[in-house]
Amino acid sequence: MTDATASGLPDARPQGSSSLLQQDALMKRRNAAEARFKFYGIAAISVSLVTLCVMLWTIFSDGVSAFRQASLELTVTLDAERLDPQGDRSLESLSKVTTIGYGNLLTAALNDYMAERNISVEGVSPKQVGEFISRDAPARLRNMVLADPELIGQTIRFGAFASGRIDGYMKGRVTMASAALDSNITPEQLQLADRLIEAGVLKSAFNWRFLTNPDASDQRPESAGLGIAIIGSLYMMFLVAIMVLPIGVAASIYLEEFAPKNKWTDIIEVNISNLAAVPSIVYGILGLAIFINFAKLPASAPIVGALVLTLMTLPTIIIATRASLRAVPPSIRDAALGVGASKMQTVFHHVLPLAAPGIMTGTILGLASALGETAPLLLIGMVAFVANYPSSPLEGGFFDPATALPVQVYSWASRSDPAFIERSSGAIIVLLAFLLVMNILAIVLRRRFERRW
Amino acid sequence: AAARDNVQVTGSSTVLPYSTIVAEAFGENFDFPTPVVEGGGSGAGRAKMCEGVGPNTVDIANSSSRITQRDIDTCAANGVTEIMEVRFGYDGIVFASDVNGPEFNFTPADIYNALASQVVKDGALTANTHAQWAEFNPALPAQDILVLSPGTKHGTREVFDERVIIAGCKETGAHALFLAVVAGDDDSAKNRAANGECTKLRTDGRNVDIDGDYTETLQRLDNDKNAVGVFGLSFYQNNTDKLRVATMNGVVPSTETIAAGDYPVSRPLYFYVKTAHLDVIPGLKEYVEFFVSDDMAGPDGPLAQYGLVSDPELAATQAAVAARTPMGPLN
Amino acid sequence: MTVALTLSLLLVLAVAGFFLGRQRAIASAQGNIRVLHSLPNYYGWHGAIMAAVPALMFLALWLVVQPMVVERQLVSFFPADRVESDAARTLIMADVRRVAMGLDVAVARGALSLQQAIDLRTETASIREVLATVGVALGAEVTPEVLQAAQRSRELTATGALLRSVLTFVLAFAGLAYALKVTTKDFRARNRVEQVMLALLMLASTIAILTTVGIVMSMLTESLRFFSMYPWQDFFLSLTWSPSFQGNSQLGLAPLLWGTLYISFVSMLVAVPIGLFTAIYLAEYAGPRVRSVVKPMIEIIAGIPTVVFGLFALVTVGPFLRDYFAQPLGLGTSGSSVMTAGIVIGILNIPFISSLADDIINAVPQSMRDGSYGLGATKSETIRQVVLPAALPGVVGAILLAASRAIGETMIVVMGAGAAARLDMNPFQAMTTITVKIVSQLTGDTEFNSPETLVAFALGMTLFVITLGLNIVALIIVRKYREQYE
Amino acid sequence: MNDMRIVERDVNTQKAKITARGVQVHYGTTHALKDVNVDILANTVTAFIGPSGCGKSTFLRCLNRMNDTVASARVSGEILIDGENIYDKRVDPVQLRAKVGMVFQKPNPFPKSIYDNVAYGPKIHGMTRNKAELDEIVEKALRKAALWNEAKDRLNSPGTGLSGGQQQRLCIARAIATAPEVLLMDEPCSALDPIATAQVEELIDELRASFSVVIVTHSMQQAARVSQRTAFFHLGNLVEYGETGTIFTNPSDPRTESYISGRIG
Amino acid sequence: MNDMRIVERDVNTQKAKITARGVQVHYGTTHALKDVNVDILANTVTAFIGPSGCGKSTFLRCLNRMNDTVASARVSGEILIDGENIYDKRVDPVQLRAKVGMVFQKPNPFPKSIYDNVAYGPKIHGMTRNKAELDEIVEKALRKAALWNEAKDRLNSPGTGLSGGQQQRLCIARAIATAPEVLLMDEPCSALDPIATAQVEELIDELRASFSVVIVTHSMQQAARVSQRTAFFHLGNLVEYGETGTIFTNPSDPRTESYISGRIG
Ligand SMILES: Nc1ncnc2c1ncn2[C@@H]1O[C@H](COP(=O)(O)OP(=O)(O)OP(=O)(O)O)[C@@H](O)[C@H]1O
Ligand SMILES: Nc1ncnc2c1ncn2[C@@H]1O[C@H](COP(=O)(O)OP(=O)(O)OP(=O)(O)O)[C@@H](O)[C@H]1O
Ligand SMILES: [Mg+2]
Ligand SMILES: [Mg+2]
Repeated sequence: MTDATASGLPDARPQGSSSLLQQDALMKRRNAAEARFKFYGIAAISVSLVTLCVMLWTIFSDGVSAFRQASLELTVTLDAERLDPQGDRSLESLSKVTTIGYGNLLTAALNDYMAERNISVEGVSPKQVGEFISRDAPARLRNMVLADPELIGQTIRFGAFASGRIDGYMKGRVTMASAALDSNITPEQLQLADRLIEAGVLKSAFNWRFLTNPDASDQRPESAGLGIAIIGSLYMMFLVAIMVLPIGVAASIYLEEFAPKNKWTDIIEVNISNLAAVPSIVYGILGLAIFINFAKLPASAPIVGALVLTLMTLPTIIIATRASLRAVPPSIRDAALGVGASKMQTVFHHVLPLAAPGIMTGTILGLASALGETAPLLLIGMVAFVANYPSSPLEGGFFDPATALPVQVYSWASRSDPAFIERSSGAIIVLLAFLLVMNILAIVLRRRFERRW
Repeated sequence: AAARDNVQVTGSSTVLPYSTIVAEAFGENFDFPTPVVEGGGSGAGRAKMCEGVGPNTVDIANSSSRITQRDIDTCAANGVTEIMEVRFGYDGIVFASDVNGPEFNFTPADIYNALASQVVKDGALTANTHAQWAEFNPALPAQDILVLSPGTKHGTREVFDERVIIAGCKETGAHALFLAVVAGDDDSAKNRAANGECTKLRTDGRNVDIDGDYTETLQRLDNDKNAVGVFGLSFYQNNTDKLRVATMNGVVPSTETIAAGDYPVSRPLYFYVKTAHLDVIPGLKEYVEFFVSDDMAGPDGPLAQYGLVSDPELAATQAAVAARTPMGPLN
Repeated sequence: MTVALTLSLLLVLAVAGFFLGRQRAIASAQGNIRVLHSLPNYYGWHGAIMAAVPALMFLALWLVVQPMVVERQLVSFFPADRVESDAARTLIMADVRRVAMGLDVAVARGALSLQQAIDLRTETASIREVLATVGVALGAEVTPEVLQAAQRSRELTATGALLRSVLTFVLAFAGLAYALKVTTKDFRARNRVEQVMLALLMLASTIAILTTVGIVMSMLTESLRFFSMYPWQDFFLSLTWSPSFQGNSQLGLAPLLWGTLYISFVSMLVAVPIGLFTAIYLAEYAGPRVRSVVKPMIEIIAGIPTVVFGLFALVTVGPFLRDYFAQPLGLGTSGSSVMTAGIVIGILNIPFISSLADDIINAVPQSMRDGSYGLGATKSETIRQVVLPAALPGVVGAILLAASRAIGETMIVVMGAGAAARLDMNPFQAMTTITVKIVSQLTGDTEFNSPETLVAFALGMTLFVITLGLNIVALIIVRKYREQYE
Repeated sequence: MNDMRIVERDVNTQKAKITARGVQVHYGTTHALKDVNVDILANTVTAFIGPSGCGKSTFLRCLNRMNDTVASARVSGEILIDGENIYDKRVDPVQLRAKVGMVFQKPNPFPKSIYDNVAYGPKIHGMTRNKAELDEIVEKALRKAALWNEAKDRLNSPGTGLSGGQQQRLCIARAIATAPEVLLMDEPCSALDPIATAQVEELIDELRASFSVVIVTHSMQQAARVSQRTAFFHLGNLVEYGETGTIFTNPSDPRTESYISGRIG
Repeated sequence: MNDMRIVERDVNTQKAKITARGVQVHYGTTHALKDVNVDILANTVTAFIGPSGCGKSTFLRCLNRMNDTVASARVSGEILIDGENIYDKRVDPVQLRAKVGMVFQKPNPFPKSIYDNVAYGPKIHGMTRNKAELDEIVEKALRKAALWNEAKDRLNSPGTGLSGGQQQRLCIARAIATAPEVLLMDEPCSALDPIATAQVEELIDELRASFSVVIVTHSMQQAARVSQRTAFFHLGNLVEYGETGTIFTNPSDPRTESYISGRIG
């Protein structure tokens, strides 16, 4: 044990040989390496941020226009003869008049207005004038009348959306040149649009209905909205969050703190990392088989979507949670056990709070990817056209058909009318806003549970 | 197990836009809730329909191809014994290129020569080395060959194979040459095998399968101005400002030429209704009738405006729907 | 009594159990909680658990078993030859269930009185019509046997429900009484409660297993069906993938597998260095201000729907790579390529690696860094040689997660890499992955019961097995290099 | 100042508080403790001394079953406290640890406030009925650990913000607060300055009045100052155990002798 | 055994290795070190003593700019090593730390093998040309830290698997391996047993032949044994600094006197 005296010192560095104020060659190299390393870090972050900016820029430049919409301010006479041929004002007879009838009424109103003001463009037929009005306007007018039959016979002011091509003209998407080739609009119609803009009937304004309207068919991009998708996504995120967090944290705690390290837990562990690797579409297959075909839950319902997304995000959250539990120093556990806390108390009083920021991060990341997921919803009927709002959760709204934001992005992106492309980007903006809110939430929560050791 | 109060429709993505247009109008004009319409593919749609009877199964399967015996058998095994077949129109399939590019006048033989992996040269089959359209048909522009054809998942591909590739194969004489070399027990087997040989497309990048939808094809066409893409007629009609359509055998595709049978590349569109649900699901009967009514599927209806080729025999379909005639065995 | 009512009454009992248990414990210690074995609330929880849990478990078991028992009773209504095969029996039973449910609904809606429902006969009324009025779909007209069986089933179910409620409450009260009886100051309430908690935690962790079982089950039968239609040798060994509507499809796995691995590899080549360097910079170099801004911003990337990335690949990255790399290098003219998809997936995965790795790196104790700085190491040397090795297991976990996402990604591959199944080394060629083909075969227009569609399940199973293998390998590696610090 | 006085103190002749019989500990394949037999008396301070790695901490952690938390550790033999085998299956290790408190080698305060650190034990053991009682316990414990003066103004600031020595005293306060019967201390003073050490040593002496104290130390002076009994460990063996005075002045085993005189380690 | 011998050693009269002038340290709002002026001589062991929290570690960490890594720490005043101000902008703290090695209070081996722990410093400083030279350095360093016998058969097993004392000796070996000019030790022996402590103390004495050693310790005996000069800190002030013998036998400041005799802390 007399090592200490057995040998001489390691070769001591020559005394005072080097001044601290001058760097030797090796030091220069090392500092260069340091600078390089730091630069790689900055470069890496820049790559991510630049990509992010490029993508956000594309999304925003394509999508902000979805929040504006051209509309026509019309004066409509609700002609009793046409709307209530029977004259008894009963709902039954009123509802006999279809949207086609109301459409004619609106077309007539616009043509009358033009005739009054002497607005006309050579080569635009009255029917083509009618094409200025969105196809959803007759339905809205009809609903107004059915809700209040008193209106019949009166002359009212009615704001109707302009059709997609006219709206596109005001946003610059449609030009005279493209209209010449376009089978859905003529340059003359655009000239007429110019006249109507001058006259002040055709105006563009912020479009709240983009956020509240339900989806619309291919023929009326102007009235398509995100109302149902937003509700569906909200319902699903709520359900996923309340299911995935407790289950994920509970499973992680068991595996990390209590499970004996044996074959069985190895199997679970491999299983979990494998589940994280399973493509999301497979969860759709699973959801279809278990929740719809076996458990008989309704298709297209947020509850099924949430269950599938829960199963899908669970492994991600378990992995993240376990990593942050593992990062809590063992001395903390010793300390708690040493004062006579049970293992359960140790975990819940000390370990879990310390792991909370990591758990939050993992959960938010998991939820964020669940929020943007389309593929599994494909198989359980949520990639659908749904026009009726789901009811409130208390009335079983989780079981009503709904869609989700990414689904809307996906389905609009594949529609043939180019007007849907801006809607698709607009939907992404809304999705990003959701994400932003979630991230802010995460930051706030993380601050509150900030590590203090 | 509360009873469902809305109609549920699923199936072909080609039929989806038509179906949503009808569903939307139906919701506006009737007191029933708007039907929920899903895409996801004809095969998947029919499979869902065949899962059984009851409120947790769908009512209608849209399909861009006719149902097969195998599906009917699956249905029957699951208790779906009566199905009503409704053919409501045709879908035209067109070739189109960039609007600023040259004009194309194709015959099926041109497409075959451009895309097949083996073509006839000097009376013998050789590997396809054509790089430009003009190489085999001087009437076509001297432009690099690049065709964006529908992916193998798409029903369009079936029509594309049958009406264009195999037709071209026969026109160029390749089919006969294949027949001579393939093995088979009888004539029909041989014929099938030869068809199979015909539909093998080249894999050197001149033919690009698009698994996505037509917007993707359009986007790729925008990236690659030389390309020729395959689209649905309705998609083309909504994007005439970006696309220049090619003629086939000298016929310009339009709802009229297709309805008249002049333009060869088209396919019928169907939906299948579970008759057991007809009186049970509120609005189902009305929806089906509304769909095939002249107001919707007629030649002046909104569907035709959107690009549907109206079925000349629509009246017969309306009658069959009114009578609830279930479909007979496949012929 | 309905299940919901039973449940809410159980809840009331549990609350009562809590307060009674707590009170009794305090009483047994004469108010001096110091002499209690556990904190008073644990006695309360024990009371609540004993009142609710056994009863709930019994209830759940009953709900599962009752239909089976009832079904067995009903078999006697049908001639033996009709219920011989499993398939036939399930079909008939489904019918019976539907009719029974229809009758329930009809009674609930007032379309039939209770007695009418019992007396209903096929001879006197069309059951199909009766039930259609209340919105219950029946495939065909009801046979007398089915109706009788349905009525019998309703009878049995009603008796069962009564018995169920009674027994549930007996059990609940017994549990509560037991809990109160054992509650003395020496009773180890905490241990009991913690056992229950542990059971809950265990249960949560088995969900992962159940999910796997579910996935395998839902894919296995269909996969087997596929292999009965299509020879497995061709699936695994053929080098061509060309499904066709004509029925002469070649469904070889190899090109898809190659594409999957190639694209994932490229994406990891992008994501791992960028993600890791981002994490390192954020954890070690950036000030708290920068970190609190940059980290969430990068996390936004994880939330952008993959469709958007797909478009980005298609519109921006693809043409860029084609015009500036592929064409000048003579490697092809394809805008969609392995590179395009790989790079974009890599970008998508950056936040997964960076965020998790950042947290893990932060958790490495400061003393470890001090030790290194004290020896005259620069920051980067410290990070590379001390911090990263200490954080390795966690970082590997994060990388695995990202790799998983790369393998499972669909939209980006469809738009970025194309749909062509091809075996090629050239990274500027279009290729495709297993996942893409699963989605496209499953959602295509091909007939469902054909090998072209069912192959999706076989692909899914194969992918599942492959990733399982990868994960086992990764686990072994992590085990080997895991080093405990502190 | 306290230097190496070897104090003869009257050793209580009452029955053993802790009796260990044939205790063996393995960590995986390492045989860390070999057949240890020892009687630890009530109202006595027992010191464990021995070279680094000889198994002192290991044995100490057996006494309150902290080794249960080390997966690779296997303990055999029996340890009786008040005649009850603590490795009996019916024994709740949690209850045991409330009875046998512990202070660790490295200070490990919870990342909570100083107050909460000390109050944690009393809270989970239901030792108080109200805040006032708890405040009192906390203050008493902090006073005993000679930390009250430094900490009284910052009871709500985090315990981790203290200096090393302060942290260790906080840990001692935390252990004292649960009023254990036996107090195990693993080198509790290795991070303390002499003044604080003297205070803690004084405290240990005070605690002896009602409890058993077992202390692991590297400082033979400390062992001599505070303990009545000393156990000397070497390579996993309990070499010698007896009255502190005897061990230091008249060791019977040659290994003890060499260690005391600084010849082996 | 080593008891409290106060050894008079010939103090080198050569010029100061380290000169501190007006050093002040703030942690956020805490004023941890107040105007410290001191000359630390070459070839001398200097001990810093003082009660817990008085700023010993803080000042020690100023000497190799380890406080740079604490975000809240602000250092003012100047510290010269060989006449060069180490807080000069041109000074690279990394280069400085290679010259001024450090051993910490809590053992902090890297999560690497024992060999790699020791080889780490030589490797990053490019001290060796080949594996054989590295092996030699590692062996020498481990021998000096009195760890060679225990570690030679498990050089490739992780350093974290050692006992506390072994870990600390590993850390000393690690610091020695880079052959620094000044060696700072923050209570290096607080986790060591007396034998190991004696070995390390011997080593410190050897190191003195070529280097300056600064050691923080709580053990006044240790300070007396190993150091030639002693600095006494109190509440952030350097109260007294001088020859060890003088400080312990004849302190001039009453506070030092009280501390030495155990009256203040
Ligand atoms: N968790 C563990 N896993 C494996 N071996 C261990 C573990 N803990 C301790 N050991 C080994 O057991 C032996 C005894 O260790 P122990 O910590 O009891 O020594 P000690 O006497 O307390 O030493 P020190 O005075 O350095 O604290 C040592 O050889 C050590 O390496
Ligand atoms: N990182 C830090 N942040 C804030 N305050 C600190 C920090 N480190 C030390 N302090 C405070 O600075 C003062 C001096 O601490 P220092 O660690 O230098 O004391 P010490 O003399 O080394 O004590 P000990 O003997 O306990 O190690 C103490 O009051 C301490 O609380
Ligand atoms: Mg120890
Ligand atoms: Mg200190």
